[in-house]
Amino acid sequence: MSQLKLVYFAWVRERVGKAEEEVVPPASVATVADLVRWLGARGEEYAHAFENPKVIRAAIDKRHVRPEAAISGAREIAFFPPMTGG
Amino acid sequence: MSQLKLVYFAWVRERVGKAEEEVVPPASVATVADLVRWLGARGEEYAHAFENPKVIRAAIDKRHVRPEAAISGAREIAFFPPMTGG
Amino acid sequence: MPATIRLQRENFDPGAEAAALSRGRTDVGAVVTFTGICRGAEDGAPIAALTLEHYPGMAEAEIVRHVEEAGKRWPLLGVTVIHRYGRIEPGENIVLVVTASSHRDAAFAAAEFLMDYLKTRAPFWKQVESASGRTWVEAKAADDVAADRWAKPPGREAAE
Amino acid sequence: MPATIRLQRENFDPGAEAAALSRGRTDVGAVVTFTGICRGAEDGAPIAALTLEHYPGMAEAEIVRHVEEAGKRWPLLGVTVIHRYGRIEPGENIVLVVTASSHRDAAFAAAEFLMDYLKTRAPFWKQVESASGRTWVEAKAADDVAADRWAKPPGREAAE
Repeated sequence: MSQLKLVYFAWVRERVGKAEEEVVPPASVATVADLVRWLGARGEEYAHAFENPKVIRAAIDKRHVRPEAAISGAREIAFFPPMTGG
Repeated sequence: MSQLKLVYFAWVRERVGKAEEEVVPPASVATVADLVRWLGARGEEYAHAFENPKVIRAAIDKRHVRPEAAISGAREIAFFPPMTGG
Repeated sequence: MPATIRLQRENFDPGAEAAALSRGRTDVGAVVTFTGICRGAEDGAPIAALTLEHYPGMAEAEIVRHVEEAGKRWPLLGVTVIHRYGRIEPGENIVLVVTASSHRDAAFAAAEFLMDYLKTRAPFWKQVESASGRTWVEAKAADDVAADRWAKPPGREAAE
Repeated sequence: MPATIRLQRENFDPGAEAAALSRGRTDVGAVVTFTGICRGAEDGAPIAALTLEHYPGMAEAEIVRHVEEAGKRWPLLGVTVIHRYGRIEPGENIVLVVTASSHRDAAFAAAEFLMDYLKTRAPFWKQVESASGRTWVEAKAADDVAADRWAKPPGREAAE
């Protein structure tokens, strides 16, 4: 799999400890849900950020997606909590 | 029955030909509907103004009332078309 | 609840009126402003102006009553209603409703409630001035339907 | 339909933005303005400020998409959406939605639709700054319910 840009917002960003990074997930990581599981196993800070996948929202190339969305072809994937704008 | 002030608005006023007047209806005129019938018989201009009682709205002492409302004790009764403010 | 109700010939400034409802306080989280403006055409035909006639005394009383009713139905922190009368040309303001609350749902609902009632229950009548003369605007059935959605069970007021 | 969408740190003037939507034209009959303001307390506890984080690029795109959707659903003559980010103190404006139409029903519905979507779908996150530190505001189930009332049958967008 090619290189992927990940961006984090709000408390996901705070827990991961960075706003963005480049990763190269293994080929077995096919969906957003797979990516969340893979990230959660990368260390304590990730385990904390992704401990409750139900409250994690995701966007692929700046469009909302569901956990079952395929990540192939994505350039930028964002993870964040439920939105509280307006 | 004592003296009663009548006020007219919009096309009711234009048809009657005056904005207000004082009247002394007979004792048999008990309700707003009675008053409309009595006024309608007072001449051509009144007959024109009140030819379709269904579209005439009324207020007693500046509160909306239905045709069956009693007029006893009223000081001022207004007649006007359906409202078009806002 | 602070309420400002004015009937006037003069134009008004919707932004200034809305700003006044939240100035100097920090409990207001939502302000909804409705401005009704005179359009240049009525049913497709160009108009020169509208003339608004009203029933002095009753118009104020009806608006006051409905503002009080809105204050009972929703947790409002302020309401302003301004309705002009007299001659109004296309592009000019006719009516203003501003509602302030902690949260948006109450502010939106109260503003719609007040506008629906102003359209159907406040004693104002619009006359259109156009090339073909002067005609009274007819009440719209859709406005009655809009007002009816706020109706409570009967028995509260003679004509409701 | 003229649409103005701005994300900015700076404050804005709701009255000036609303006036711009009807200036110089006579087809607009109704302008609805919603202003969201930072309150001085959150769940009863005083706050010092809110800090709004957003996802640059996506926030604009999401708002553009919903403004376009509003333009398809209602006969709008203009829309302005301004959303601030950064640190905002109690009493300051946070968000503005202005909708213009010939008639009030479309203007009201579109403004509510846009606010409900901004609350639940636009990538903004509020952090509260208070005496007890900084905490992220939790999403409200009531906001999801409010947004759901506008949902169309599924299949239109991946995450709807």
